[in-house]
Amino acid sequence: MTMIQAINSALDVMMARDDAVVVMGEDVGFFGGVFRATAGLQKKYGTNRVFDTPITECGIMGVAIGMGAYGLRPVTEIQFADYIYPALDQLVSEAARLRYRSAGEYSAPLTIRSPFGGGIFGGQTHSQSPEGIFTHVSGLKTIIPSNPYDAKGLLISAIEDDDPTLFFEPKRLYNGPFHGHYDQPVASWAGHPASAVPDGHYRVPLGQAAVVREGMDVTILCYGTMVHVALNTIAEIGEVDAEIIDLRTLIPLDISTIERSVRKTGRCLIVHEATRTGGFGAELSALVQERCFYSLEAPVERATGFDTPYPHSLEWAYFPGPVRIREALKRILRD
Amino acid sequence: MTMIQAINSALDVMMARDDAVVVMGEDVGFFGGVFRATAGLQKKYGTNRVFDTPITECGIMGVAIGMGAYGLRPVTEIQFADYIYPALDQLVSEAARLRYRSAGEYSAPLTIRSPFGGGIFGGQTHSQSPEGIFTHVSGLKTIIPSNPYDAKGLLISAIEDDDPTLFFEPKRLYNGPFHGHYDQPVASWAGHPASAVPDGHYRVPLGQAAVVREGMDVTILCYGTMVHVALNTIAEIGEVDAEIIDLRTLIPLDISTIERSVRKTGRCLIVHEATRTGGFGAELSALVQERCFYSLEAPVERATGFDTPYPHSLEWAYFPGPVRIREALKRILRD
Amino acid sequence: MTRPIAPAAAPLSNRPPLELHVPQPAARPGEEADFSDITILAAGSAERPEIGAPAATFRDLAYGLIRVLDEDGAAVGPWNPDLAPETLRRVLRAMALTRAFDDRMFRAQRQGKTSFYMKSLGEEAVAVAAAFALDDDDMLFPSYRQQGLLIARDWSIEDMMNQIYSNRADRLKGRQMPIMYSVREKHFFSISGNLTTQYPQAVGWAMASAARGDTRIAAAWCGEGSTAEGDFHSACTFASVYRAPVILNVVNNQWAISSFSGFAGGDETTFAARGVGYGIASLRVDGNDPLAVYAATRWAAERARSNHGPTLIEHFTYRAEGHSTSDDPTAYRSGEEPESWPLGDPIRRLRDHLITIGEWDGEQHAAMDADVAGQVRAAQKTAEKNGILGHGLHHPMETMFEDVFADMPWHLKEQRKQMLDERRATGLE
Amino acid sequence: MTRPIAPAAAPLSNRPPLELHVPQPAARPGEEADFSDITILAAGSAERPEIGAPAATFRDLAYGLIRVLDEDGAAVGPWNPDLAPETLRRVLRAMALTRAFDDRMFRAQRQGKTSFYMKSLGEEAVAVAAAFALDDDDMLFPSYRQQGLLIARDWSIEDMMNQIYSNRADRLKGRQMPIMYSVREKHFFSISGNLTTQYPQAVGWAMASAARGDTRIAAAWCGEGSTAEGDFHSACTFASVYRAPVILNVVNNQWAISSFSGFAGGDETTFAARGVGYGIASLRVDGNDPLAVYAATRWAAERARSNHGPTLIEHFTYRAEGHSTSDDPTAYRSGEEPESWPLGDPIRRLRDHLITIGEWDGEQHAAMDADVAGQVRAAQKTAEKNGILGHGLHHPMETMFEDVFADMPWHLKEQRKQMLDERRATGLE
Ligand SMILES: Cc1ncc(C[n+]2csc(CCOP(=O)(O)OP(=O)(O)O)c2C)c(N)n1
Ligand SMILES: Cc1ncc(C[n+]2csc(CCOP(=O)(O)OP(=O)(O)O)c2C)c(N)n1
Ligand SMILES: [Mg+2]
Ligand SMILES: [Mg+2]
Repeated sequence: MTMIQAINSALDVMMARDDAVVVMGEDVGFFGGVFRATAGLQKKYGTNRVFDTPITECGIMGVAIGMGAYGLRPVTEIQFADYIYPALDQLVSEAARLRYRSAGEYSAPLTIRSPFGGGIFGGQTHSQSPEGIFTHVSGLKTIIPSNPYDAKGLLISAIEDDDPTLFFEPKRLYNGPFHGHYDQPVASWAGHPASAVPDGHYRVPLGQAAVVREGMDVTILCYGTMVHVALNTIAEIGEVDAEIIDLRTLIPLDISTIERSVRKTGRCLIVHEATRTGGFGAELSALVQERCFYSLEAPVERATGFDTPYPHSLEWAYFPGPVRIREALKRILRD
Repeated sequence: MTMIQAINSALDVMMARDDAVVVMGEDVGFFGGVFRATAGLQKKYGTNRVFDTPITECGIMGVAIGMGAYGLRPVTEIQFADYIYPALDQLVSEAARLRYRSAGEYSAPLTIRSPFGGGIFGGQTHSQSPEGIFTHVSGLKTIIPSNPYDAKGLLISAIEDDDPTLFFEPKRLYNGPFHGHYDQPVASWAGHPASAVPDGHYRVPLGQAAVVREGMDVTILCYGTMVHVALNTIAEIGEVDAEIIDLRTLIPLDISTIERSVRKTGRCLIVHEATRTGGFGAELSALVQERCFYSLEAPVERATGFDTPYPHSLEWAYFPGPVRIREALKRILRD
Repeated sequence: MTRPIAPAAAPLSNRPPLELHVPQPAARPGEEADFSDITILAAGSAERPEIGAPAATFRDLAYGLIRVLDEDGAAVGPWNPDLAPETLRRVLRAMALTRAFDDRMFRAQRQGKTSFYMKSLGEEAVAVAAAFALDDDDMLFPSYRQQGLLIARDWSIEDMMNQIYSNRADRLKGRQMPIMYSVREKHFFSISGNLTTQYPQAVGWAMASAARGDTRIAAAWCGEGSTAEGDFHSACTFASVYRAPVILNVVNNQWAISSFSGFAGGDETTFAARGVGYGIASLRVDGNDPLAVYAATRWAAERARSNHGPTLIEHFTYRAEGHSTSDDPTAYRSGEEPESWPLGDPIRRLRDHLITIGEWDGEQHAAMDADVAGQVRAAQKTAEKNGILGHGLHHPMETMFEDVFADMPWHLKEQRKQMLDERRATGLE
Repeated sequence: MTRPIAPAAAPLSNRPPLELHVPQPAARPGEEADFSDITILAAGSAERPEIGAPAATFRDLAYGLIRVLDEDGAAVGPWNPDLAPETLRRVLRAMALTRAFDDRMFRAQRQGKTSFYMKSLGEEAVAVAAAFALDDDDMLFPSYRQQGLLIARDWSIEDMMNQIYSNRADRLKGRQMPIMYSVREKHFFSISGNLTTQYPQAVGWAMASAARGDTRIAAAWCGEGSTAEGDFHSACTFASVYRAPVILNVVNNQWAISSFSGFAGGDETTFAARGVGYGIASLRVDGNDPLAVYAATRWAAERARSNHGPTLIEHFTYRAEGHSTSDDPTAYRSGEEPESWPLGDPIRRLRDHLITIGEWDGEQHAAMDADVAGQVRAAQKTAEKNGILGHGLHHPMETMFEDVFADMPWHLKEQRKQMLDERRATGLE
């Protein structure tokens, strides 16, 4: 399966298992979503459970919260993560707070799916990686898969989770892994081990990272698209024995896997596509040095998107690709 | 002057100097604001320049952007920082991006004033410190004063700045400094050196921190209310010679003052009231260890609010007060 | 840099300059209250459409005023709900209890027993009569000023006080500001501090109920000032598109903190008209007339329950107190206004009606007043045994870390330990 | 954990179960186009109120349809703007140029010369006729589908192409997706990718103009789907409260990507009715009738300029192409729809009118078509000399760091250096 098919399959499986699961969002019904993630679901489960919505992200979120309070388990799609801001108040002040403020009387078992990240010439409003805003908000869980197998298993876990979960889908990976070279032909998922996705129900647990490459020289913390870029860059460099960790869930974070690795390697590079300042990389850097200070042999570094909007035609210079990673590794491994 | 009077004076001075300055927000007109920050302005400058608005933060921000595009210089009040989320899309997708996306044809010379922070039994919707959301957004400047003199000088600089500035006012400091002890009588600004505020126009430049206490043992990075809590805690402890830096502007950050200090002390504590994970303290911690790694003798620590909503009756246990700071310093200075 | 503003363009023609219209209330402090712009239609004069009539056939109701109780205390016209005297007395008592409760809790705040309070003085009918018109398991999404809903549903006022005091018996564990109740048992949603967020939530709940083939409907309330929020619009849009079984109540009490209704658009049209904009059935009701509120709510509930979709109801009323304990209303409005409100007081009006129809008298009323006051006093005494704000009787500090998530992740466990260590370090725990 | 959903409550009475209404368009792929639910009022039948008439006196116009051009190509009724033939020919030409431009740029995208394009096929009148009705220095806050505004204001199509190609002559430095123009010189605001954000901005601009005693007004456009966003509501609220001199245009082209107008509430009432909800003057106009669009816009502009406040105009039209180059409309709607749209094509209708009044003929029309096609071709050739997307001719990479702020702070300077170092390390710079 491609990642988009795996996501579709997760929705299908959960809708079949639990009739409280409903799917809603702009263009998700008859059309099946602008990226086809919900294709076929309305036909199969009917308009009571899969429906198009008015174009109001704030409304989608508020309505989903009400449905959750009734007892449903809504899975909403925000068409692009760049358009999640109108929903922010409902998400932050309501979904994330409901269990707390009602001392458990009410909760918001929502899953918010949203394609994010750049590399598709989407310009500044179809390319953003806003996860750093949500990881700062107590009460929200943030999940980012990097391959079809994880996408399905994590999405199932997210839907089954009783708290609001944000599920950001790296759109650059929908149809194939992306190694960071714009100029090379587009790869496909076919043949990739993670494209072997079971048809049925399975979970990838929230809060558990995956060590996708073991190594001794340096720990690379990454997620989403950057997992593939990091893996490929290390393969290209050849002589660096990096341990690459795919975080998969940002909140709650798998801190013990991170600590174990950094204690072993003594060096750490954090890679994300989001703008640098105040991104989730800052939190990772703070945590690593707070907890592994005496093992560190070089500063923890960040290879990230720049602190500018995502520029349409210059995106290849914006994107934290192989060169940015390589240069950062050079510095980290220098001393 | 108290801090609220200093803010009022800054608005008054700027309205008198520049007739493009307009003041708008919920209850800011006839009533002069729920905290009285805009008292007297409507009477003096008329309803064309100082007016109440409908209760729609998204509208306030959008309308202000349009006014800015016309050539005005709007100063908007968001009644509590907790209520800024409905305005987030206009702020992030519009104000922060306008200069960039139009390559300088249009800009958003707005100042967004908003009382923030806790310690007034405001519960979870009148106590938040959301600055960490905005410091992650490229194109926004974030300013947080800690005393009347700075508040006036920084607000004047913010209004004169041609880019959108967020001006978060620590409401716990409006009428007096707060040293972190809930159980002690409320202090007043009278007699405090920073309460000597000139009546006229002056600037405190954006992007410059203030070293409010020089010291050799450890650098404390803080802003807003926490400046007073840190100062007082160090005074109470007695034997720790801390260098305390009031950041004043978070973006753009005064990195050289920070670097100089940490290189000297070799230790660093970051203090803020906002929730810990992904707060601005994470960015500070990352920057300090990236740039001063080889000077650090202990992990950079963070003393912050917890990753929960601000709990009404338990706020004294939530607040990063003297004990939290003291305990962190103990750890930092141990080795 | 301060740069000069772009000067107004030289007029192309001899056009007059544009002017900004900034609304002004009829009276400010020191001025005489002035309600002369309010048109009060006669009780009984509004038509009552069939439950299933298309909304487009009765748009006029959004511009009129549904009233049942006339000046002589008689119930008149097609909207008269013909309630049994016993029901009327129960409505009266719930309103009186709400008022007594408000009075007491307002004073408790002034006595320093808690941080904050908000009255519903003068608006008791809006909540109480609506609660009577709904089914007990219809779901309520209130704002902070419908305490009358809980009281009308016979919820424990002692429990409400525990919440106000954030004491050790507060089911919300001292986390919420006073009056931000949550009572699942009474199908009363957790109140939010953020205005109007409950509106789309109510619509979502109603849509879920419809999708499941349930029979329960939802109702939401917000103030006229709060209609300006984007959530109001998204709620109306969803309600209209999916014909959700929901009642959207707008409590137009003329003021939003210090801002009169003109700043929410009240000078330009009615708030009921907002509903017309979406093709939603819309009623404008005398909110100080408990029978009119009851009748309109009942009509809307039946309409929703018969799959005819949502109704928006504007309750035209008056906020007779300050916004909350944090403001002094005489700083921004005529001090006479509360007394001069032309639609009277809801409790007095229902009392007069009961007396008019021979089902009540002054003595009974005085006895009821004494009784509800005693009930409130007794509840307060018990509640205060569980503590008042800031006096030590509260939930254990570590409960602060519960309920952020269903399961506590490691970082919150670490922070809980840190907090307990801090308390131990200071000898507090 | 998957837990069972709370079962629908056992009905209290013998009530019928609730049902969720989910709107359905009249036709889906493979079905016959069906516009039978559209009532087309006769041209000339709508009344035309005085410029200063109170909005409450002509609410009906929000439910009607202002049309000027009748089936025989005659201009009839009180809304006939009586334009000089020369003006009509200019409107016609601007529409034709817009269409030719769209056609060419759509193809350029298909040829891989850029990443994205959006046509306005069938909706050209909405933008072009409005531009003619406004003053040249009135401020425009468009959505992404009003390229006709720029063309009608005689802006350089070559400059537009440079933007579409993100080439080295692109004044926006290659930062924006294609068609997100910004042309301050033509009082055309920077287009946003986020729907409806321009609406309150337009109101704010208009309020500023009013506050300064200026004479210029503002106009905004959004699609019918976009009316659901909260910004739409805040814009209408502010416009109503302050009587802002602004024209709020809703382009109801029946579709929002794959969602038909029912998902924005179009089944329940008109989009012009939204304005009625705020007491705003509201007109519903045949958007494929350039004279009706012109007349309504002109009326609204005069109203605004005489301090009578805002007008909301619904332009009833049809999106004859896909949403953008990214979708195939035959996947979600009847393939026949574009051809069967009952209100015809705006260019054909104006052409027929000019012919009817003897001011145009088929030959002239063919010549004009050839001429605009040539103009577009020539512009494209010049523009492509400055580069097409992804072929090296773009702004220097380091321009990426400019304009984030007026002055570049240290962290962006450091990042700029980092980026240049990276490029040098790979031998790119
Ligand atoms: C999103 C948001 N913005 C602002 C506030 C501050 N605030 C609290 S109540 C209020 C006035 C509300 O007035 P109205 O809706 O008329 O309700 P009323 O108090 O009259 O019942 C305001 C501005 C808030 N709580 N939430
Ligand atoms: C805030 C936001 N949400 C979603 C989108 C994605 N989107 C782009 S155009 C569009 C449909 C808009 O339809 P309509 O308003 O009818 O305008 P039209 O395309 O028909 O001109 C959507 C959903 C967006 N750009 N911004
Ligand atoms: Mg009110
Ligand atoms: Mg459309």
